[in-house]
Amino acid sequence: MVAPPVRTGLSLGRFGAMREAGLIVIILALCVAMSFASPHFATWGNVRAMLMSFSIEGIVVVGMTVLLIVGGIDLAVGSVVCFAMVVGGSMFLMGLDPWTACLIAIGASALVGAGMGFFVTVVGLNHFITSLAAMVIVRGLCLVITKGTPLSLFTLPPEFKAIGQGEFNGVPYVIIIFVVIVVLFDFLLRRATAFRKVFYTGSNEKAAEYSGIRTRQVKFWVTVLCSTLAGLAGVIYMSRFGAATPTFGVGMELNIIAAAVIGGASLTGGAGTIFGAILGIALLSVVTSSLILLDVSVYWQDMIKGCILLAAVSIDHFLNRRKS
Amino acid sequence: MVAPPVRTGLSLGRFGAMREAGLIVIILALCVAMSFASPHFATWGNVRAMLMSFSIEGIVVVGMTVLLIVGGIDLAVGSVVCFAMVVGGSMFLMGLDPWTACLIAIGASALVGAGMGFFVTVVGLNHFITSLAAMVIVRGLCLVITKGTPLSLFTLPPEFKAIGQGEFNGVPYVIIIFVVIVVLFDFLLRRATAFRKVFYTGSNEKAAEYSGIRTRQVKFWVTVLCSTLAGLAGVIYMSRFGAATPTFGVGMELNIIAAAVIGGASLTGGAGTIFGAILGIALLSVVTSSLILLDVSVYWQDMIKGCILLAAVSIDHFLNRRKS
Amino acid sequence: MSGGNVLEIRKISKHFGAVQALAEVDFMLERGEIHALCGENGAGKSTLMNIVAGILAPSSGEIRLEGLPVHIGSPAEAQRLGIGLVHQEIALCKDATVAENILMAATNARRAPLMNFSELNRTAQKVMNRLAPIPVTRRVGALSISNQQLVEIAKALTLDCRVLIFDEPTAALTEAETQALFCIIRGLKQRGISIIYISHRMAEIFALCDRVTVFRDGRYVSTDRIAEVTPDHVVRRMVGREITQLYPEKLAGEPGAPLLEVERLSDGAQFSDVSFTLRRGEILGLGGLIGAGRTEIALGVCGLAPTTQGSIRVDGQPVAIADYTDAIRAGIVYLSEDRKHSGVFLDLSIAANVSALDLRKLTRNGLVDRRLELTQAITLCTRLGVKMGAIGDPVSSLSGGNQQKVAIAKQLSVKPRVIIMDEPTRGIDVGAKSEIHKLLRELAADGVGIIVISSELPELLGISDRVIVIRGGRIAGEVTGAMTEEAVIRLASGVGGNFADVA
Amino acid sequence: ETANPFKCEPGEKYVMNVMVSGVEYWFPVYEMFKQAGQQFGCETAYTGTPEYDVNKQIASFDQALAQNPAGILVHPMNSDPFIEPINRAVDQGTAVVTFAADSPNSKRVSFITSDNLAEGTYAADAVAEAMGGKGEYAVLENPGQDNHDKRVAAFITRMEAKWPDMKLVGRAASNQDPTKAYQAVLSLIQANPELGAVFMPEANSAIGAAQASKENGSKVRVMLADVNANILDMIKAGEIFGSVNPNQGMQGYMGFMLLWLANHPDLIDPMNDTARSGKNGMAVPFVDNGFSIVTAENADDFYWDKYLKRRGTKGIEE
Ligand SMILES: Nc1ncnc2c1ncn2[C@@H]1O[C@H](COP(=O)(O)OP(=O)(O)OP(=O)(O)O)[C@@H](O)[C@H]1O
Ligand SMILES: Nc1ncnc2c1ncn2[C@@H]1O[C@H](COP(=O)(O)OP(=O)(O)OP(=O)(O)O)[C@@H](O)[C@H]1O
Ligand SMILES: [Mg+2]
Ligand SMILES: [Mg+2]
Repeated sequence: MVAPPVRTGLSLGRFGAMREAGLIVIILALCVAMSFASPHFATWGNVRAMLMSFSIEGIVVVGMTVLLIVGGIDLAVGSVVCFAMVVGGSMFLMGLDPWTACLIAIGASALVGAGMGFFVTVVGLNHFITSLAAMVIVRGLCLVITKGTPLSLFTLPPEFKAIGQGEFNGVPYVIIIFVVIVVLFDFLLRRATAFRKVFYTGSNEKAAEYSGIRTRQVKFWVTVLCSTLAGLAGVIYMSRFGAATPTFGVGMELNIIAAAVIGGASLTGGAGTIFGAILGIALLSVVTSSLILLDVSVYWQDMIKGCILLAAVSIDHFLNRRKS
Repeated sequence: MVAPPVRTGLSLGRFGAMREAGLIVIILALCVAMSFASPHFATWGNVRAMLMSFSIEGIVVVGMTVLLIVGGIDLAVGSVVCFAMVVGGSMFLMGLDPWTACLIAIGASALVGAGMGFFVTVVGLNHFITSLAAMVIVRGLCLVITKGTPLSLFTLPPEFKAIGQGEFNGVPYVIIIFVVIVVLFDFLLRRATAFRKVFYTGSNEKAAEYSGIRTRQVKFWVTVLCSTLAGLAGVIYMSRFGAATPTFGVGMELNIIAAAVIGGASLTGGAGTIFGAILGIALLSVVTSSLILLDVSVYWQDMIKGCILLAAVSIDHFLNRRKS
Repeated sequence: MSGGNVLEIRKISKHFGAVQALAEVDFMLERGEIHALCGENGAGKSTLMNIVAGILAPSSGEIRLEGLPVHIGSPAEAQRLGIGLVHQEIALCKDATVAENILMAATNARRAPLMNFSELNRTAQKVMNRLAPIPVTRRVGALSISNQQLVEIAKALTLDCRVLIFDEPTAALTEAETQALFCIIRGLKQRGISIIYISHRMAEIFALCDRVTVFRDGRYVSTDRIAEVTPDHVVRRMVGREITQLYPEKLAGEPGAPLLEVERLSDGAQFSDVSFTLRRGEILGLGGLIGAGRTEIALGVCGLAPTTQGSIRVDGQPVAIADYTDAIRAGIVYLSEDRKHSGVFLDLSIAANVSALDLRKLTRNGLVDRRLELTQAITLCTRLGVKMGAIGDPVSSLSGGNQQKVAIAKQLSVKPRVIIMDEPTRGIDVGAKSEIHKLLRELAADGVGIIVISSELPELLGISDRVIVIRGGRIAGEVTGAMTEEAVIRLASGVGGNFADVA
Repeated sequence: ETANPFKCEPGEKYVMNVMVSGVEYWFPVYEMFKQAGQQFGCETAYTGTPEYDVNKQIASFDQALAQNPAGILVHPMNSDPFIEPINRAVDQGTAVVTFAADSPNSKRVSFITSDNLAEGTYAADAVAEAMGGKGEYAVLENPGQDNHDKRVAAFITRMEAKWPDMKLVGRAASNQDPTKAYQAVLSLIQANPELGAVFMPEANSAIGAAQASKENGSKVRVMLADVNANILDMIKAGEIFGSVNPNQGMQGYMGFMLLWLANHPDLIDPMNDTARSGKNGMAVPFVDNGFSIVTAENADDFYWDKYLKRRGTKGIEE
């Protein structure tokens, strides 16, 4: 009598799966169209290029999605990515070995998240304004640390650079790390008790409190998680580019949030999946690559990109509405 | 028995007044401190510079606040401001008289708003993703129209340039227009029947609908209003700068939204005042100006600015919490 | 033939996906009558009313108003046609004042470009006072749930209606407000307005209504004159079987040892100096008028609201309760009276709702054991008779009463030592209600201490072993033994012996 | 004997004003601006807004102006928006010189820059020569920023005019973002496996472009304008082909001179109509500060930190 739950016991269960189905169809349709339009599209080189281009951002998307589910938002991710690069880079230049430097950088990013978490949960500000202030402050810190000049990390040892630039059997480490994180968090978000509390808190904070969930703690730790993942992305970028630029990641936050929202995360909390969010960033990336591949005029690229985005989201919305 | 409405019958009545009181105190405190710290602060030249720096943006803030109250958000305002400049400018260069050109530009901006309104109310997308797509599309349109080069509108007639550059008894017209719009919309938002519906829709869309309010229409027109005001700001910028740059207003949206949120607008709708939002943008402006005036190292400016912002918002929050 | 009918509903069907909420139901409303609509939770009552009020579109069927077929596409159209609805779920603008909420429809219809707040407040206060003297300049968000319910009713009274629908208006009201409401409804009837009245309280229906229609499982069952049927009769039609005993047997012997001892508890505002003892195995009732502070006391005991003074002992041991998690650890759980805002997670699945209170029990190696979760949810939901599509469906797809059952299931999932239930059977049908009562009694027999806060006096007296009455945030007295409604009302309203035990 | 006329009055102050004031391009400019000021015994100050926002830059310009400096060396983010502020400054007696970007329709007294067209042209020649005059190339752009657009346009024009066998196969907007540049170059390489060079008019994109090139066998020559420590390291390591770098020091030094001269027109007595027309006889309309070509050989001379250490100053902080 009772239908078996699909994939998860969460309300999003079957519906969630459908959401993603819509996006998958759209992305596949785009890819097929592109394969006909450009002979270069369906090559391993190009697929690899597209994967590479969004895999580090994808790590940030994971954190943002969890934060959106709890009802928060983080405008500071771009700054934190940069902060991690800059802190890691300058630690390394001060003589630390790169691994320790990176750990410190990720730790510093987590601290930024803890600071935001403090203002949100203890002082009681909202995530938007807190993270906006953090965005400005952290970007300022990057300027202070670098004195405005990019740090050249040319001397990073090759075994460290390998993380961002190397491959394992032809598959870049970056992609491996990305896939591991996505699979891990997708699993945890669907199954782990701790992450279940994230859904409860985001869906109805008051009801969560009335269920004995310490919602402030949940929000705090999710805020920290988001910044920590941004920090991780930052050190991977550092390894990839062998540099730390104080202006890196400006404007990244909107792209990240857009990806999560396209993938079904709700800005009011309580809904969202990692898998969907990753499809969201993949969509954005495929569109960008396609326009370049088709050699569309730079003046028209933005416009067409925006239109495709709007069309994709509308179609996705339409497909989901029909099914539900 | 029934308490007389304070200032207004606004639900937020007295509480609203208090919110703003907190901000006013903070801004005044900053100003007094600055007058002691720098002899240049309390000069008409500096005050004029500060007022000028936020008065045109202030017009955009008005529209954004109304949109936030209805529960929406518009990430495209920066692009629309630029769009109005570019459309007005190219119409003028095509031979139209500048007034007609501006009317067309404002009309075009309103059309952008109508387009977004369509996707929100008819297709059913949310404001965030719709306006994000619009931001990209409209920016793209600006590039397409200008082919990437700024339009030089040096030949604009002086009586038109006077709007943006002229003065009336020593007070720039820009400031006069700004004050008129702010006062008008503040009044309307508190007293006009049509704008009360905006509050109701934003506070609880279902409840408003059950009362016979056509909430979709309300949301549609508020979206149009926000874009129209952005368009108006755009043509004033055009008159002020005598130019139309395709990259103008990039990143403006966050500043605008931040101002409204500092001023008490809620991202979930149902709360906000024009007066508060204007205080918000004034605060941001005073902080920026002060740092420049105090000759604070550029490396430190962003950081200090962010910290002051965070402190101000926290104090404001604290004052309001104690009073309420 | 249909001359006397204001509203005729013919063969209306409605399905949500696979769920058939209504199957070709008919319903006739005569001019100037008060027509009761009865049925179990999930029978389709609210769905039909939402269709009539333009909120939902029917899948098929026809609606006639004054004999003419009408299409009701939106609430605005319904209002133009003179159909008003008091919603089962409170839908108010929390950020606006009471006055603005009451007159929202009028504001919407106004031609004048500017608001006239003083007139608005005056008019609204007049309407409000007919029900209860709630100051109309207050923000709705600052009102308790029961006061919000009154505002919701007042709102409907301002509409210029031919047909006025009340969907469980009294679920959160006490006797006094209920009586005030009945006066108003009878007055409306005198003015020729036709009324549909939905309630699970048989006493109300038989006191107020002229005719009664029963739905079962989305189907029309019968329509009768009230004078020609008995409550048992109606219940049998609704449930399809006999409900022999409305309330379970009370505690036979003496209650056990003290379980929860509350001493001189105050919160500095809503209540003060509250002391009482709950014993093992007993069901303690908390009575009082709206706004007496019963909810606040419960919140204070559970650590959901701060207290300034007092101590709490469980099993004789003092416990420090700083937040609700501490309370749960100490074995105390609380069922909120405000289902929508603090009771359920509307967007999450039924299963996830049921397991929210104690995830630890379902956790294996840090992961939620979904088989266990489903078994638990299905067991409890079946026991409480939740009518649902699938256990994975969101709670928002349930009828009001079924949502309440899910909220109760959540409380029962943890095997607590003390259960505090605030308006537990709000909106729950007769059959399920007696099932819940039975369950509570069984829990009590197992040694659990239970506190029930209820505004429905018969229920309070029927289920409790003794009743403490709260007035103005203080304990006004205790009613034990052969408890009468009169005794409780006297204490609650402060008429007669103050602070005296009424035996 | 006459007193040395090349001296400032007490309180004579010269200000430099820029947008995105935290980035290093401006620092060498201000370093020499400051040096010239010190040699003349003038006060100097570095002002601007950390944001990339014309409105904010104008606000900072206005604020600087409110303090009545003797002159402002400004990099106007967009040309025409600065007409009114510059004119207001000139009318109040503050001389204005633009650098690196101009506001030609304003009353600014001089404009000093490296020639963006020459930079683009040189870059094109260097790339084409290295490729033997034959092959495919692409450009990354930042549409809307005037000096960047000029460099790109000049680069392409030169290729078309002088190197007919060089084929433009792709244009993409990277908007000074390393990640966008990275993605763009990866895609360009996929679409055009024979891609031999990519040009971009600024340094930020180069980090991403060079990485993309490196991951694909370093066959793509990365050519850019401007330098920073990271770019220099990559040039030295051969990961970046080269860069054209404006002579920032001359921009600052000559910028100061132009301002100072404009403030002291009484020092000269030219044979023209300046006395009658009331024009400023000291006005020099245009100065080209030239540019350098940075390659592996000379890269060491362009490190800002080494330069600062060598000079022993505190950079923009004084
Ligand atoms: N949005 C929805 N999606 C899916 N199913 C729904 C939805 N709304 C109602 N239903 C289903 O329709 C049926 C009828 O619900 P309805 O709310 O009309 O019941 P009701 O008679 O008012 O019950 P109650 O006494 O509990 O209020 C229920 O089985 C419910 O699960
Ligand atoms: N959120 C709130 N903000 C301000 N006052 C409140 C709030 N909630 C309740 N009150 C007030 O607190 C008092 C007690 O309210 P409440 O209705 O909860 O008591 P109660 O005895 O539980 O009544 P009920 O029978 O409705 O459950 C009332 O005066 C009410 O208006
Ligand atoms: Mg119902
Ligand atoms: Mg209560």
